[in-house]
Amino acid sequence: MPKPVAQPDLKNLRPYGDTTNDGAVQFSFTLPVEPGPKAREAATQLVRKWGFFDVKIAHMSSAGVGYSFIVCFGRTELGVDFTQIVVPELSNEKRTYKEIDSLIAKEIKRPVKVVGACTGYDAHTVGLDAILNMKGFDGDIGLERYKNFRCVNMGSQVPTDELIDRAVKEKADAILLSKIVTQKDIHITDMQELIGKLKARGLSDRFILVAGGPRITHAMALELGFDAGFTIGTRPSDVANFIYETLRDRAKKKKG
Amino acid sequence: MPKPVAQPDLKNLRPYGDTTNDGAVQFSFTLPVEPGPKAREAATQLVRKWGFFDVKIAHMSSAGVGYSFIVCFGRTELGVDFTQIVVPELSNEKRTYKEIDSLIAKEIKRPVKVVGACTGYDAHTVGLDAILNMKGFDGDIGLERYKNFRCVNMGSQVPTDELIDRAVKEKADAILLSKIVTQKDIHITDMQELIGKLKARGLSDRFILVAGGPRITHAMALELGFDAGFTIGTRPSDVANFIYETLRDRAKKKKG
Amino acid sequence: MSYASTLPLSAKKIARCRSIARSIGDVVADLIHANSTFGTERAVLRLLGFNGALQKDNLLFPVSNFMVGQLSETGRLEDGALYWVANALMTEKCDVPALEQKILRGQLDLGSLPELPSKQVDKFAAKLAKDSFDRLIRYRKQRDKIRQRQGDPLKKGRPLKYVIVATGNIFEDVIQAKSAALDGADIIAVIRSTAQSLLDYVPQGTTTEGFGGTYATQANFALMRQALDELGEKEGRYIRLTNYCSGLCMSEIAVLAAIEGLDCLLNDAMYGILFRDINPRRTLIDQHFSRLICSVSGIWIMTGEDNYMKTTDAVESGDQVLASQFINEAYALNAGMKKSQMSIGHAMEMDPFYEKVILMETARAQMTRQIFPEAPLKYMCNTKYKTGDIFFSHAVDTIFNLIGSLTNQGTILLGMPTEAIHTPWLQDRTISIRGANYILNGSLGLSHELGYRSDGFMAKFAAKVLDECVELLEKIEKIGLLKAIEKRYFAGVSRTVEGGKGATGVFPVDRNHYINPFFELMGSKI
Amino acid sequence: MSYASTLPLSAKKIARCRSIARSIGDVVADLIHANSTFGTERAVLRLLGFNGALQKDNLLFPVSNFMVGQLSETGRLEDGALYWVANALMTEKCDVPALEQKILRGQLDLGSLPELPSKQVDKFAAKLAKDSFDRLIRYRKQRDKIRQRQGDPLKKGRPLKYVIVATGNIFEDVIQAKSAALDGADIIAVIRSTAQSLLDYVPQGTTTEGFGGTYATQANFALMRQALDELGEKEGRYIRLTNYCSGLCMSEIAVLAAIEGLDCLLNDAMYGILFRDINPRRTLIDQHFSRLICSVSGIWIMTGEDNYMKTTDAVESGDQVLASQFINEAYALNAGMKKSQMSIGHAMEMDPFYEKVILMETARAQMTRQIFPEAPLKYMCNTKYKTGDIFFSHAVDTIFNLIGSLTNQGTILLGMPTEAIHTPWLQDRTISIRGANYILNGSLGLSHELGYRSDGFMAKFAAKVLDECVELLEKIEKIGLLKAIEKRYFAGVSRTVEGGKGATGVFPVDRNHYINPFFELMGSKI
Ligand code: B12
Ligand code: B12
Ligand SMILES: Cc1ncc(COP(=O)(O)O)c(C=O)c1O
Ligand SMILES: Cc1ncc(COP(=O)(O)O)c(C=O)c1O
Repeated sequence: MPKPVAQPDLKNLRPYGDTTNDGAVQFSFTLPVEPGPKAREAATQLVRKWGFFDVKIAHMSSAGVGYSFIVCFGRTELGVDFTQIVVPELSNEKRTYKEIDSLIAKEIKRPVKVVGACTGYDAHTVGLDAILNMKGFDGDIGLERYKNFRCVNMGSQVPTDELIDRAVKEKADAILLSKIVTQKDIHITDMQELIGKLKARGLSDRFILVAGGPRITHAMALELGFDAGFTIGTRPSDVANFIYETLRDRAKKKKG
Repeated sequence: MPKPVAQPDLKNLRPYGDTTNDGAVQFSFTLPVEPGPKAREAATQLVRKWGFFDVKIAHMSSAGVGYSFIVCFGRTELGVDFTQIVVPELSNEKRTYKEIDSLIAKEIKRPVKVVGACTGYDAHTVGLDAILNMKGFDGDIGLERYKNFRCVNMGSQVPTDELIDRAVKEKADAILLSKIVTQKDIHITDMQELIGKLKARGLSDRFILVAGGPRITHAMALELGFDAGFTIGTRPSDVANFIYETLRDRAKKKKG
Repeated sequence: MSYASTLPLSAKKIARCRSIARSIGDVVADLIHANSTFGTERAVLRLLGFNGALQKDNLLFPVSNFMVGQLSETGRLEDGALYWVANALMTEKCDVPALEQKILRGQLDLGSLPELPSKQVDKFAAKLAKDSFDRLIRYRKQRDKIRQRQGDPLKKGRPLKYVIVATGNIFEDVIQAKSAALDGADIIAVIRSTAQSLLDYVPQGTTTEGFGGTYATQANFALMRQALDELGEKEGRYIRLTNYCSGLCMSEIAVLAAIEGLDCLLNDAMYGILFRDINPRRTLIDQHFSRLICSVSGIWIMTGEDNYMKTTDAVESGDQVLASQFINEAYALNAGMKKSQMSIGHAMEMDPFYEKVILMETARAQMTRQIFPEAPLKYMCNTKYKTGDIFFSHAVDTIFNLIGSLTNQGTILLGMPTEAIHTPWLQDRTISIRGANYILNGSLGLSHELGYRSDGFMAKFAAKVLDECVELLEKIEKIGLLKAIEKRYFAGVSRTVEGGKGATGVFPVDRNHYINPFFELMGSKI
Repeated sequence: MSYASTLPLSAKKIARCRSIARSIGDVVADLIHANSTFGTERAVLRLLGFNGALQKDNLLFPVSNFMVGQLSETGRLEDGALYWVANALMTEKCDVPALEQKILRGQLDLGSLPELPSKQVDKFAAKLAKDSFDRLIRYRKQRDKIRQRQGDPLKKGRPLKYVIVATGNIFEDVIQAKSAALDGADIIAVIRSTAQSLLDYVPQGTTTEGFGGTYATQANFALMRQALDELGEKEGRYIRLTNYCSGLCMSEIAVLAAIEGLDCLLNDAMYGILFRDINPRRTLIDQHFSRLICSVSGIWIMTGEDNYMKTTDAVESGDQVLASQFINEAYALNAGMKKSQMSIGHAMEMDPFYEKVILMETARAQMTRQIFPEAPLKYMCNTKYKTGDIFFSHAVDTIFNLIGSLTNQGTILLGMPTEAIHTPWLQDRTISIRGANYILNGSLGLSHELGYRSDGFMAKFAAKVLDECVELLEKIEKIGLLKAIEKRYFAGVSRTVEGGKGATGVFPVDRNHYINPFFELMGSKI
């Protein structure tokens, strides 16, 4: 009787193709040389040098002016220890907008104010709008439609100083920053700018700071000094719930 | 006046995305864990461990029962020295079937005999047929239609011994071996079997040995003891020309 | 310009093709009437319950092979294996499991057992067959019930999504199959190990070593069936299972599939002959018995015409494909099969760089749809022209899925981006199924929205295929199917009546003594 | 069931839309008549030949900005920049290059130069304008000749394949553009650096640093044009070049494009207002002058309605898109533009997971085709719903290409598998173009093969969009375009007449003295 299949090796977590722990990976890349046996050999050596074996150059074709487009496959034994990976995760509590609204009414006892913007030259408002606008996202209504949220959506291309001024003026509980363009790490630069300017103005702990965008992770946002980071697929209620929980916990701390 | 773009670094040849020498690579793989922030972090660490930086997990979605499908991008500085790559290449001479036919008539002075087969359990005949059958491949007619080729196509699933017997019987100049299935490196095993059995029967230098198939390279075929290896996109005239040139050169050697 | 919901195809010509195909079938009927094969007799044994095995050469060797061996050595096989089993059960006064044990232990030789009066044996044999038949019917009903309870995606009237698993290891296959089903696959095909079709026995037990596929064994069938049933139960969506019913064990596989609750079987009247070099007579006889079993077990047969386009040019070989479809249909009708069980095969195998290739493929698919309106057509993706460019491959598959949806195919055999490279990885299937989900959902109703121009390129292209098919069938009728195969009428391959593997496993039956009551029980028209 | 080669759309309703759009255009005509802008005046200067620059803040600052600054400071701008240039040339008795030199060196202030008799100046100004205009015509003819000599892919009657390059570095852009063209692209769009549209001047020189795009400068235009001309010459296939003509320098970009031989420009009457928060009056005035220049230079304008579906749901916003298309058409007609130059924009921007999404997208594309039969429609791929799943993305693009082919779009803006991730790498474009080549070649003639059901889902879907568009246009006519924009009629965005960037660059002209003979020379209908 043959043995059933091996278990995934979580201590050395590797990709899976069709045999558990086979370490199977697909690559594609372009080399700045004409296709041919030499380029094929170069591609093979390259992928081997990256630490892969069973390297198969599945495809090589001419791409444009003197380039080779390559699709290949390889395997590796280099994995990571999955049991040692710890990432800060956002609260797993999923609440509906009604629940959040009534929890705010009961526990915070006043409407929550948020100011959102896309700063710098970022003109991508769809993500922020998805969180703030009535209509919301993915069937989940936006913060503007919550009874207990007051929202200011400053839109796109907002200078960081204007965002801070407005948050101060509105006595906002939270600032919502959206960063979509990531070229040359501009999202990080702009996130740092907000943190820096708040600090310079002595407002470091004044607001709950929330960032969002497709290349933002919670861990990275924390590292930069934000209270949370939201990425692809975020629903407005996730954000509402986070703001509610943070306000609640801060209130408790003050008391306790 | 800004400087024009950098030149590809052939001494440390790396992939190209949109900035010369940027080392940009696309990956996809599957991890045997549920998607989520932990899996995302694992994937990032994994690709970093493989030696890449600027790692972007572009996509992670649930695949099947507890797996995560990941698409990601990264960059590397690990390249290969393209100037040092040497691969045996097949003659670059491209001749038409008419040219080859008349060169054979002139220089070899007799029709050339070839015997072809897919050995082992390989039942993929399309590749071999493409080389041998009248119809040929990619608009290039097959060896059967050459005036000065006599072909025996033994088809698929041929035991190696039968192939050798037939080649001996036909007094063949060349044996054409096609290997398409590569699972568990069966193509290599079967290629080695032919070489081994020829040796055992004292026929090592008797035939021009030509192998072909999508995962066969000329270099690899040479290494295994063949005279040539042909891969994807081979046209019958490439093979005909190689056989003609080899016969011509061998004849010269004998004389010289 | 005038348009209609269908391509204009001559009903008269279609009828003509069907009538020729029937007559081609009649000729083969004689062959089947006069002969049986080792495979067919082993299938009879398996129907009776002889599915055990003995250890041999580190592999488990089926008892049915052993029994047929005993009978053939002493010339008893020409009476039919059933006859001698009935005789043995009567002389030994035991039941099937006990008899099997004795044989496995080497305590009993069917070939030399004393012979009881044939009337008595015949009667008992009839009862044995009836019991086995009833068992099959029970399996079928049980399966029907499960299908209904879990929810049959077939009822949605959309193409079913078919994918293959082929790791070589049944336990990995199970992971991959469940994953595929969860991602949205409706039919799982477990691909067999390279050249299993050439084995003259069915391997036994769960297996973990195969080349480009996993051995088809009863235990592997059972393991996979259970996994899919569990998933189907949880998801509320029935998942079909299929395997290959070709080669030297065609009808035995049908028995095992029926027992283990498979829903479909890749089964073709000529595939083994053309692509596996199996003796033509052997194949034609075995296919009939395999189809009887499928027919009564509610198993769809999926025919293999897609293969023809692998060794010929698909643009040119439309007539061969269509002719073979008519022949497969005629043979299935001979086995009493319902048209709704005939998953007639065809494929999208033209070079994607041909001009108008999308028009030609659509015309072909729509034509097939119209000619076989009741069949849950099996439509196969492009494979031959796939290269290692997985992105291009995915684009071709996307168009395939769309044509499948537009022309209402019964089952679409999803293409894999890595078709030209390896048997699918888990993610290849995920990519493929996600793409198909998009197309099937996004193009819902498209077939009711667009009409075909009645004097257009597509109309002419389809009409030409039909015309050529009539001609081809007429030629085949004249010279006979076996001669036609010899003359490379199909797939450009030539096979002779006496050549090929398994020829020695065909034997003439003694029409006075031979019994195989399953023919009648299962409604054979031969 | 009845089918036809077109969707049934009410010709009366289409005509009604056109007539409302014309009246909406007339209102804007008054605005244009009474005002000019810094941008328009700078464009006049550029037409005359003032395209040099001075070093400022480490960037090259255009002389045209400097000149408009001088004139505006002393209130002279309301007579038009041309007037004072003519005056200066006469007083200084020099030609344009010499005058430019003097200004660059700070030796001359247009704002304080003595004033000659206006009759003389007007006459000389008219001659200057005529010369500049003739120069434009010469450029155009030269371009026409090159297009013809190299072979214009437009003549094939198939959608042109449009791809973007956006490395930020013009030298890398050239590599990427040539590669794309070699792979099969017909139109290269060089994407501008983020927010260049907000710059109130056109940067100068070749540039290698941009965010998500490369600065649009005359030198960059020239470099790219030369590269594509060389490639086109070698390949025997003309490659079109396009860039963005939006933002605060709308009409100046048009001049530079005309000079440097660009073939198309992304140019929309409302894009800057809605998506860049540029002052509505500024945009509406500038767009007219930019279109006059495009019109006489044979440059296609490509309108930006695809953008509306990025901030609204595409299924619901069909009426907005269509209304805007009519408005864009009306404004282009005001600029004397031929319909064959109007590359009216739309896009495939529905969520690919919507049921029947392929039907809806096809209906929309076909509807647009029928309503603007002469326009080389610009059809944009799905972008908003793209995710990092590059394979799925490629499947969506494949369907986009097919719909583009089926509905005979003029230009298809090819989707990139990595749309949701980064501006395209070389291989992304290769993958994309290979896919499009397959579809366009494989579906050749498809639009002549299939008919649309006249009472089907698609027919109803398209009819509904048209109905809603009539309603919307009627509402806009009632309240006026500017009010409609304020009320979020387009793209769900609100902008006020006085708000937005560049408002201070709008000024009322002195109708008695103001001269801009280009309006007449270029055939303005305003
Ligand atoms: C729509 C769009 C546009 C529209 C924007 C309209 C608008 N008003 O928003 C227009 C056409 C104007 C545009 C222009 C440009 N774009 Co654009 N655009 C896109 C596109 C197609 C979709 C973005 C989108 O709307 N996604 C849908 C939303 C719902 O998703 P999301 O933004 O990720 O938001 C979710 C989460 O991230 C999160 N979230 C986001 N923000 C926030 C904030 C908070 C507080 C929280 C809690 C959560 C949160 O929640 C949201 C809901 O789940 C993307 C490609 C793509 N498919 O991603 C390119 C893309 C973002 N654009 C790009 C570029 C380069 C540009 C341009 C610079 C191109 C140019 N040179 O002209 C210009 C200039 C824009 C500028 N100055 O910023 C690049 C960015 C490359 C990079 N990685 O840096 C992309 C990736 C396209 C590409 N491949 O080149 N674009
Ligand atoms: C057609 C085909 C079949 C047909 C074969 C029909 C026939 N008579 O040939 C059928 C349907 C029978 C078949 C069956 C199987 N196949 Co198959 N098949 C293919 C397919 C789709 C195309 C191969 C092909 O014809 N290519 C076209 C020819 C022209 O290209 P080529 O072979 O590379 O030949 C060129 C060059 O390589 C070279 N060349 C080749 N041979 C020679 C010889 C010489 C001397 C020279 C000079 C040059 C040369 O020149 C040729 C012209 O340029 C490929 C997938 C793919 N797209 O590649 C799978 C593929 C090869 N098959 C595969 C498998 C696994 C099988 C099966 C084992 C599946 C199963 N379990 O049932 C079976 C069993 C086959 C067996 N016993 O060998 C796998 C192999 C995986 C691997 N890497 O090992 C593939 C890659 C599909 C997949 N992704 O799973 N298959
Ligand atoms: C009908 C049929 N049987 C069997 C097979 C599989 O091949 P094998 O003979 O290796 O089982 C195919 C392959 O497509 C087929 O179509
Ligand atoms: C008409 C038009 N102009 C310009 C742009 C580009 O944006 P930007 O304003 O950054 O130049 C677009 C983008 O799609 C557009 O459609």
